[in-house]
Parts: sequence; structure tokens; C-alpha cells
Amino acid sequence: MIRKILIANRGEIAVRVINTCREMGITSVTVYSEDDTNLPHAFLSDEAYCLGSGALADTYLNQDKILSIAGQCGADAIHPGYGFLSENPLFCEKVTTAGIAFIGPTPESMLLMGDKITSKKKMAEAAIPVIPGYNGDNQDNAFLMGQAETIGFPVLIKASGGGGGKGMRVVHQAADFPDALEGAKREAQNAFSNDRVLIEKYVPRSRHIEVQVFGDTHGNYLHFFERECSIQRRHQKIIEETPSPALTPEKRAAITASAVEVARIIGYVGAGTVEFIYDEADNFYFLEMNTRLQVEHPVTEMVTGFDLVRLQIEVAAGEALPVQQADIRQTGHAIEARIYAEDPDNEFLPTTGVIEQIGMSRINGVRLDSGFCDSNRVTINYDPMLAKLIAHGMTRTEARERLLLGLDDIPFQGVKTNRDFLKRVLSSRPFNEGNTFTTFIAEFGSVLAKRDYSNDELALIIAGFLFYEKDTPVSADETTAQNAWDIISGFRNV
Amino acid sequence: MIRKILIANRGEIAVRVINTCREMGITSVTVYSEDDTNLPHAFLSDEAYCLGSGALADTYLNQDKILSIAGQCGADAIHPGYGFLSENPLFCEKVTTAGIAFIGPTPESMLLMGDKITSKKKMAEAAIPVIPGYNGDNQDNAFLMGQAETIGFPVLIKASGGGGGKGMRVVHQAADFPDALEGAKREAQNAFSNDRVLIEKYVPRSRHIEVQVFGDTHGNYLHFFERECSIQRRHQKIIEETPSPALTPEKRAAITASAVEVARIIGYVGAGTVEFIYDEADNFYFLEMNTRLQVEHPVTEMVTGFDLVRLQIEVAAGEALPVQQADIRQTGHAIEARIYAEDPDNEFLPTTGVIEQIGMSRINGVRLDSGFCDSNRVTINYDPMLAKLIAHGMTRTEARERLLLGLDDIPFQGVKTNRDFLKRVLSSRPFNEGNTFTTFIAEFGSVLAKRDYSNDELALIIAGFLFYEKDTPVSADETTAQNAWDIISGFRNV
Amino acid sequence: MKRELIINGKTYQVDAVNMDGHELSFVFEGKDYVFKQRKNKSRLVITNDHLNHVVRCSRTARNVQVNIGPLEAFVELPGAVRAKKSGGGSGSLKSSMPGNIFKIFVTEGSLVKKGDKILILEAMKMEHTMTANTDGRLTKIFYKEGDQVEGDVELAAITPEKDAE
Amino acid sequence: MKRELIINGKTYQVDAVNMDGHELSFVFEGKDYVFKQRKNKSRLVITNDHLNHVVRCSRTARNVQVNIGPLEAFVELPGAVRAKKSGGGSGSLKSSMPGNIFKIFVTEGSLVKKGDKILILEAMKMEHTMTANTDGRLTKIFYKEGDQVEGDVELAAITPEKDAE
Repeated sequence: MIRKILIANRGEIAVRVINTCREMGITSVTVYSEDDTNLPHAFLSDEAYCLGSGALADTYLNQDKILSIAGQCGADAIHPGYGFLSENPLFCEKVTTAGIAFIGPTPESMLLMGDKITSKKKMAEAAIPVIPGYNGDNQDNAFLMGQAETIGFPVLIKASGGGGGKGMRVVHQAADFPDALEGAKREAQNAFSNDRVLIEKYVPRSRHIEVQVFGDTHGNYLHFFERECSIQRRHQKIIEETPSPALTPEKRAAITASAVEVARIIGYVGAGTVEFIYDEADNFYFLEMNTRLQVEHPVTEMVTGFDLVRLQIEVAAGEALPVQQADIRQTGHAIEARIYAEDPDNEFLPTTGVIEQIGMSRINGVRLDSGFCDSNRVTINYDPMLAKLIAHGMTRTEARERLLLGLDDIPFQGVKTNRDFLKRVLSSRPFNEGNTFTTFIAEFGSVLAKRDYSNDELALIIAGFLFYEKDTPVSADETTAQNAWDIISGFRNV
Repeated sequence: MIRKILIANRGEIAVRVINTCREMGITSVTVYSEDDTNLPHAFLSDEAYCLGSGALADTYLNQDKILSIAGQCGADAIHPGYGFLSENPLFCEKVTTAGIAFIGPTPESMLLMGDKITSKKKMAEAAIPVIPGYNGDNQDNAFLMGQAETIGFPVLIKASGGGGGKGMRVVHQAADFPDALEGAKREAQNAFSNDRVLIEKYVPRSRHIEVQVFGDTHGNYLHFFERECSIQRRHQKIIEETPSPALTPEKRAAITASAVEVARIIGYVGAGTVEFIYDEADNFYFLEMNTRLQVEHPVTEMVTGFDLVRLQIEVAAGEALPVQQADIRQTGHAIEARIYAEDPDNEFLPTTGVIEQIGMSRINGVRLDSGFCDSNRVTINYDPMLAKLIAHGMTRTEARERLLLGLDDIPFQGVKTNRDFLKRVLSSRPFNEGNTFTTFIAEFGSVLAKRDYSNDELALIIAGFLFYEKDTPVSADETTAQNAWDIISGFRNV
Repeated sequence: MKRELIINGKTYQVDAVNMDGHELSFVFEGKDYVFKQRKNKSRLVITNDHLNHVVRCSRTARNVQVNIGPLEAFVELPGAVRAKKSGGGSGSLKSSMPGNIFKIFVTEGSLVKKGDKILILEAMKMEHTMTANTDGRLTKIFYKEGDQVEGDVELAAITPEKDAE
Repeated sequence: MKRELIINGKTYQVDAVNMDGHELSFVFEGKDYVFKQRKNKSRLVITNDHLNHVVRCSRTARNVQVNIGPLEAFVELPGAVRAKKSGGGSGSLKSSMPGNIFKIFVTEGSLVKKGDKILILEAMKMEHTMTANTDGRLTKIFYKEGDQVEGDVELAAITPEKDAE
């Protein structure tokens, strides 16, 4: 029985876990860096400990500090969220050695799936289709170049040790390979403290389809259907949905069966996601398995009705999965949009600032998972994802329309975000038609361009501004601009 | 095709209809009394018209004014919400005569079901079980007394013309009958401009179970399963749920079939609710049919996934119901709690004030339908219902726990409400066990008593108050109290 | 510093109240308490040891409403307390709710018995009959039919009399 | 009154602006507009004819962000406009995002060609390489490796030269 959980993460995923703890009557304990003192995860939990300030290695990645807090507060389990320490087998081992349950798979599963080499080998042996590529120990630049030529361009360079688009490069011709390799290795080193990369065949027009699986310690393996996450920028997902508009019932049965087989082969325990590349000829290839909860898990929750964090906790407590495969059904359709602090009109580069007004949606079937609340500061020190808005409807069209309206309701004022860009994607014809490939944004760039406002729309904006200005005099000559900035900065240390 | 809807109502139901209009791309037009200028229904719609001030007859019940606004703005349909003009056959006729679609049934259905006399007669003829009672034209006090004695005490006196607990009295013995009759008639006259009453057998320990039905103009009749609404105070529902914990699959099939039969017999068009009394021996009796959307419709929406307002609009546009009976399923469980401005510790009498902070829930599967927003004033001129909080879960327990947490998240500060009482009901053992009869509150009064706080809890409250007081000096000597009151009152006319 | 607070209608003594910057300490029912404050704009979070408590307070005419998780309390304002204490005596009839005086049954000066109907209040289309809370003489009615009143205000005064029969 | 407003980077003229209590009128692109205000605490609703528009505005360092239903606009503050105009010339290299100066490839005084790598900015564990936007001499680098910078600030100055080859 788990009574107290330390959540070793921050932002929206920490809040997500707090919420389920609250529903289950479990005491939640969070940790926060000094920068994050005013973020919701620092105060919505039952109990919170400050990790001090400094680099990630000193705060959210500081294994010893986190373990010592877990001991101090008497936590009987640790939830690692995603990212950070969630796929670190050493940390997982330290946790279990300390007599604390780790809410996630075994270190063996992490090790196997964390390095893409052995995982693909093992999957190929078990007759799961895999993508051609080189996953070897030899990391010599010239050798890797040779491997790329053997596989045939275009190829994808990927960090062995991580995800999230960091340390990843598409290379279309041999001449670009050396620079791309160098950049990928450096990013990989910074992000994951491991510069090892793998090379694989790049399938230009493909879909990213993944399957949510679950295992328990009683030998049960279930799937909770697929998610399609093809809409990506910089190899990072921005819109995810379930069901996939590409799958027929037969293909759905095949891909979910493959995913459950992957979990079974490795005796997987907890929540995991098996990712596939799905090409235009309806072939699918095993890509990798993420041994943790995914960012996009809410679409699965809305369509199946299950709380995946609750299931994670129950499995970690040694309970059997409380459901049979036949009881898990897809009802309606759900789409998630990730709100990033970034500027789509400036190569999607990150932005910073103080969130003045998030807003809130009144549309039914809409869920906001946010790591921030009003007057929080967004800095360059952490991931630029601010929140996720997820909409459920009886049909894909209804979910899409609800998500579009929901996005209008949450302007996240104060920081430039990708919100308007997400709306352009969701209201585009190719998205509407399910013409969703990982090349979507490049392919349909012209369709996604910002439209100009009409004169009547501009007049409305002008009127809104002038009324606002009447009650809140605004100007930005050197002095007042400086003052305004000071006031804003002041929040940081309050 | 309906492109513009005038919503002839206020508060949460007007906002509810606005939301679906928004999803369907239909222009919403609202009307508001001067008192209601700052309420959400006055500004969340696309277009709004002031009805002036004065009695209800001059504002929300002013048929001519509303019809003239509908003409002025070019509405092609009117949604009456519930209450007000929603069950007024004359208004319905005026609307259709003006060439505007009325989103509701025909005047004939309203007339039939609006007067409880003919409706029960008709149902009895069609072999639908009805409750024994007197529904005649003879309204002579002595004659009614005689009827009550024939039926046998306890009896229920009810206004023929309306609902909501107004003009309703339970009478346990003949001696109390004259006073009760007089009070019921006077309340009925005030509320519905019609003092006609009916007498029926009062079944002391019974459940209130109702079935959501829908008809269209193509001869299709569907049900969307049942709702149990047994938890009532002053004959008014405060907690509703679906599925009913009392129904076996066989009983569910029987009661829903009866309800569909009622709709079919009268050729019903649109959304309607067939109410039954369900006794301890599992017999059910037709009580009445409400020819409009019900307050508690959201629980049905959450469990079936259908937007009932959307279906109402589609049916009013002449479309066939877009679904077959077999496609309508109950998934999980939903419970609604009605937040009233009233004092449960003072006989549930109404309260007034300014809502300073509503709050908002972070719990998944929780929906707030509110007619108010922060800094709105609650007056004695309208119904004391402020909002409804509805929670959905995979099981009744999950829905109940989510609703309890959700209620903690929305304190509705500034006005005394029944929120804490609702929590006591929801967390009581009899409710948990589904021991839900209309006598619930009287029967389990001792279980529902407010508990005292522990010293540690009091210390926390003291600390919260002292920190608040530090930044916001508070005192209420004659002068400042008067000032505070003035400040609050001032909002009214802003 | 000592404080007397009326919380949900009951009076409590708080001793050794000391506010030092963001730290508050006091003694309550013989136990020491220390709380710290973490405030950002209008949001108030207080902690004791490492326990988080989000505090929401709103001022109404007579109270400060305090909500902390599932706890809800109405803390009376010092002035309001005094005003209440100086209010009408045991024979006074106070409005049960805000509303309109719909009907008055008795006239000033008449004798009434406990339980006699004095008047009907009406609010939100609902009636509430107010009855005499003691035997006595109805010395004063402060309102007339049609008047609108707040909740908990004195509507009429009844003076108990020996010969009230 | 005339007003010049820069909305989403474009400059617009607004004529005959007149604010009379809760009523605003102006002429825009030859058309007359009249709006009324309905304000309650921090909520701003404006109407023209009977059409409702809920307006949300927030001030950032350089803009007022205006959201009205699906419309989003950044209206530049008058002072910020001037500051921008007086900013660096065509050969200046501005930060593409807020971040840390991770690496600098060139030294002050050296000749660069358009497209040459100047430095790498790093934010949120992501690198962005900044390249020269013109041929010329790198006359000044305003920061050193490890410095943290805001977005859109001048990092380096490049002076175009005739002999820059």
C-alpha cells in the first residue's frame, strides 16, 4: 500500500501526479528549485521541499538530495514523471535499494530500452519489424559516415540516450553529415550527459504512431490503444490524437498486438509506450519504447476513461491491473495541443517573460494540464512547454472544434507562445483530412501562414487597446519601460 | 438550418446554450435585465439586449419584448432554457407564428403535460402505471379535502402549473390540510400565475428516477437512460446522478421502455424528461413529464457523451436524430451537486451577497456550469441556484470522490452557500451505499450534522486569517462596516 | 499579544501572537504553532514544517470567509461582534433571510403568544412565515408590507408581559 | 485626435479618436466606428451595436497583448517604438532568442562573410547558431561566453567594408 509519494519532477507533470494522489487520498510531496518557488507544483502538493538553486544537476537531477528528502519525509514511493530521472536505471536502483517503490519499470527494462542498440536487436529477434539502421558501439565519425552511406540517405542521427528532439538531425546528403553529427553529439552530451548516437533510415513521409501499454507484476499485459503524434516541429510533437485517423480496425489490431508483444517479451512492468514509424504503404516499424508516462497520455485517458497515473501507482504497489483488455474501449476522439513558450514566426525559438493571464476554457470536454499559473515567470532554464490543452468529443471533428475554441480561451498573455500556430494547424484542410505526416509543417507551410486581419477586426483591436489604455496608461519611454521591467522581474524573488 | 438563436433565459442555463452555439458556429443572442448586466450570460453571448428593469413580467417573462428583440436581431430560433417561458404553450405558439423556430416540443405536448390532469389520464389509458390522486377541475377547498381523505394520508399537494418545489406541501394528517392548501395555492399563484393544485398519494420512502427522452420530426424516439434525483430539500433536487444505484439491468430496460412509450404516445419532439416515483418494492409510477431541458441534464451528457443542447437544436432544425438507440451507452458514472445561495443551518433559507471568489477545480472529469462570475451580486429577485458542479468517473465511487474534491476547489466566497452541506451528504455512509430516498435529508439528519474542527484545524484557520489580516486590515466598527457595505453595494450599478 | 477570535460563531483565545516578517507564531489551546508565509500577488500559501496550505480569504459585510482545502470558516470582524452584542433582546424578532415583507398579520400593541404568525417574508419566489418566539406584547414593527430587508435584522420587538394570556 | 498604432508590426493611422465617458468613436480606413464599454472590476467588455466582445489585455515589457475572441494582437508601446528605431543598424547581429552565449567563434576585428558562424546561443537545452547577416568587419562583440542575454538585443556589430573579401 502506497501512502506517500515524492514527485521528482516539476511543471505540469508534477501537478498531474499531485491531482491523482489527491483523488487517491495519497500524500503528495514535491521538490522545487528556488526559481520555481511560485510555480503550482511547489504549493499544490501536501508537502514541499526546496532543492536550492543552481544547475539541473544540483536540483531536479540531484539524486542524493532527492533520496535524502524522500527519507526525511517518509515517502514510500517516488514518481519520476517524464524526462529528468524517469529513465535513469541507476536512480531507479538507488530508490529501490533504499526500500522505496519506484513508480516505473525495472532498471533492466530501462537499460534495455534506453539504449536503442540492444532493444532493436531484441525486437528483430522476436520478429517485431524494425527500421534499418546502425546502433553499434563504434562511434568513430568516419565509421558512422560509412554506415550512413550503407543505409542510404536520407538518414536520421539520434542520441542513444534520450528523446524530445534533442541531439537529433535529419541528413539528406553526405556533405552535410559531419556538421550534423558534431551538433547532434554536442546536444546529446549537454542534454543526457551521453554523446552516443545511432543512425537510421529516415522515412520522409511517415506517421508517428505509438501504443500505450501496461504491465503488472502478475504477468498481465494490456494496451490502451494508439496515439498518433505526427505533427512535429524540430522533431518534437506539438499535436497528438487518438484514435489515429490512419488506422483501419485491422491495422489497429495488428499494431496494438505488436506493442503488447514487445511488453510481454521484456516482462515490462508499469506504463510504457511503444513507438512505431508508419509509412505510406501502411507498414509499421518498431522505433523505440519509452519506459515512462508520456507527455501526451491525457488523450488516452479521455478516450478510454482510465486514469493512467492511478494505474501506475496501483501497479507499483504490487496490485494486478484492475481491468481486462476487453473492458478497454475507445469512446470518441481526443486531441492534445502543446503550448510552448516559443515564436513560430522566429524558427520556433524559445521565448521568456511573465505569464500575466492564462485564461480558462468554458467548453465542455476540454482539459488544461498546466505547469504554470498567473504571474509565473518563464525562464530559459527549463523546457519551454507551458501547458497542454486536450479536447474530447464524440467525433474527430467535434474534438478538433472544441480544441480550437479552447485555445481561444487561454491566451497565456505575457509570453509569446505557439498558440496561434496550433490553431492554424488544427483548422487547416490537410489536418482536417487526416493528412498527417511528420513532414506536415514543412509540407504545408503555405497553408499554415498567418492571415492578415480585416479592417473591422483591426478596428476592434484598436478599440480594445484604447479602452484598456484609458484605465491603464501605457507608454514605454526609457524610464517607464525600465520600471515596468523591474516590477516584472521583482516577482522572481518574492 | 439554424444560424442565430435567441436565448430567452438567464444564469447558468443561458451560458450552457451559448457554449453549444459557439461550438456549432451559431450566433447566440441573449437578453438580460438591468440587474443582470454583469452576469456572464449578458456578455458571453455574441449579441445581447437589455430588457430593462422591474418585475419578471417586465423582463424575462415579457413575451412581446422578447419577440420584438428576436425580430430586431433576426434570430431564426428561440431557446427557452428551463423555467421562465420554457413550458408556456402560448409563448411557443407566438414564436412559431412569427416564423421563428421554438427549440422545444409543440404547444400541444406542453398543454398535455403541463396540466397534470389530462397527462395522467392519457398515460393510464396507455397502460403506463400512474400514482393514485385527484387531478380534477373542482378546486373547492372542502372538496379537495374530501379527495385527500379518499386517497388516504399522507398526501402531496402540488401546483398544476409548475415545478421546482414551489406550491408543494406534504400533509400527514387531515388537521394540517387547510393551512397547507392555502399556502400551496398562494405560492403557486405567485410563481406560475395559476393557483390550481392537484392531490396525490405521497409515497414516503421512494426514489425519484427520471428518464431522458428525445423525439424528432421523423418519428424517431430515443432514451438517454435514467437519472436518479432523490436527494432533495424542500422538494427540490440538490444532488442527481446516473446510473441510478437502484436499477438492475432488467428494471432499467423496463423504465426506459416506459419512458420511450410515453414520448411515442404523444408524438413528442425534442428533449423531454419522464419522471417516475420508484418505491421500495421496485415498482415505478409515472409522475409527470417535463417538456424541456432539465437542470440536471449534464450528468446524462457526461455518461453518454452526447451534447443534449446540440441535439435539441438539430431536432428543431428539422433534422433526424443522428444516432440509433444501440449507439447510446452509459460509460462510467456522473453526479451533479447544485450550489445554492442558502443556509443549510437556517432551514435552507436563501442568502444574498457578492461573490468574491468562485474558484476553479483542477480535478479531471469535473465540470462547472455557473451562471455567475467573480464580483457578481446575488439578490433576492431570482432563483438561488448559483451553479452546478458535475463529476464523472469510471465508477460511482470515483465520481463521488471527484465531486467532493471539486467542491473543495470552488468555495464561492462571499455568499453563504449549501456547499459544505453537499459535501456532508456526498461523504455520508447512506449516500455511499446508494440508500437514497427522497426522505434522505430528514432521515439521516444526524449523520449530516456539521462536525467540529480539531484544534490543529482551528490553528490553521487562525493562521490563515492572521496572515490575511496583516495585508488587508479588517475591522467592522460602525463606520468601516458601513463603508465596506457601500463598496460592495456599489458594484450593483456599475 | 492576546487575540480573541469568533470562528463559526464560537469564541477562541489565541495567546502569544507574534508576527515577524513572513513568520507567525502563537499558542492555541496550550500548543505552540509556527507558520510561514509564501505570497505571490494575491495568492497566499502558508506552511508549517513543510506542509503546504493554500489559503483563500474574502471579506463580506460581517466576516472574513477563510477556505483552506476542505476547511471553511467565517471569522467575525471585531466591530461586527460588538454591533451584534448590542442588538435586540430576547423578545426581538429577526429576519430569517433577506427578502420582502410579503404580509403582516398583527398590529403594533397587540398581545401575541409564542408560535403566533407575525409576518411572511418572501424571497426568490419562496415564502417563509415568521412566528413569535415568546409570549408578550408586540411593541414595535419596524417595517411595513412591501419593504425589502436584509437577513438577520430586527423586524419586530415583543415585550414579555406577566399578563400575556 | 489622430493616433498612430503599431499592431503586429504594422503601422496604422486612426483618425478622429474621441473618448466620451464609456463611449469611443474613431475613423479607421475611412469607416466610422463607435464602441461602448461595460466594465466590472478587471473585466472589460466592449460592444458595438449589440455585439459583445470580451477584451483581455496584458502589458509586457514592449507591448500590450490584446486578445478578443480568436483575435490576438501585440500593440507596441509608443516609447518602445522609438527605442527600437534608434537601435542597431543593418549590420548588427541581434539575439534570436533569450539564452546563454554558449560559444563564440570569431574575435573582434576579424573579417566575416555573410553566413559565417558567429556564435551559438543556448536556451532550454537547445542550441541556435547565429550567422553573419552581411559581409564586413566584426567591430564589436558585446558579450562573452557564458553571458545570459534577452531576446532581440544586439550581440555584435558588423561594419560592411568595400574590401571585405
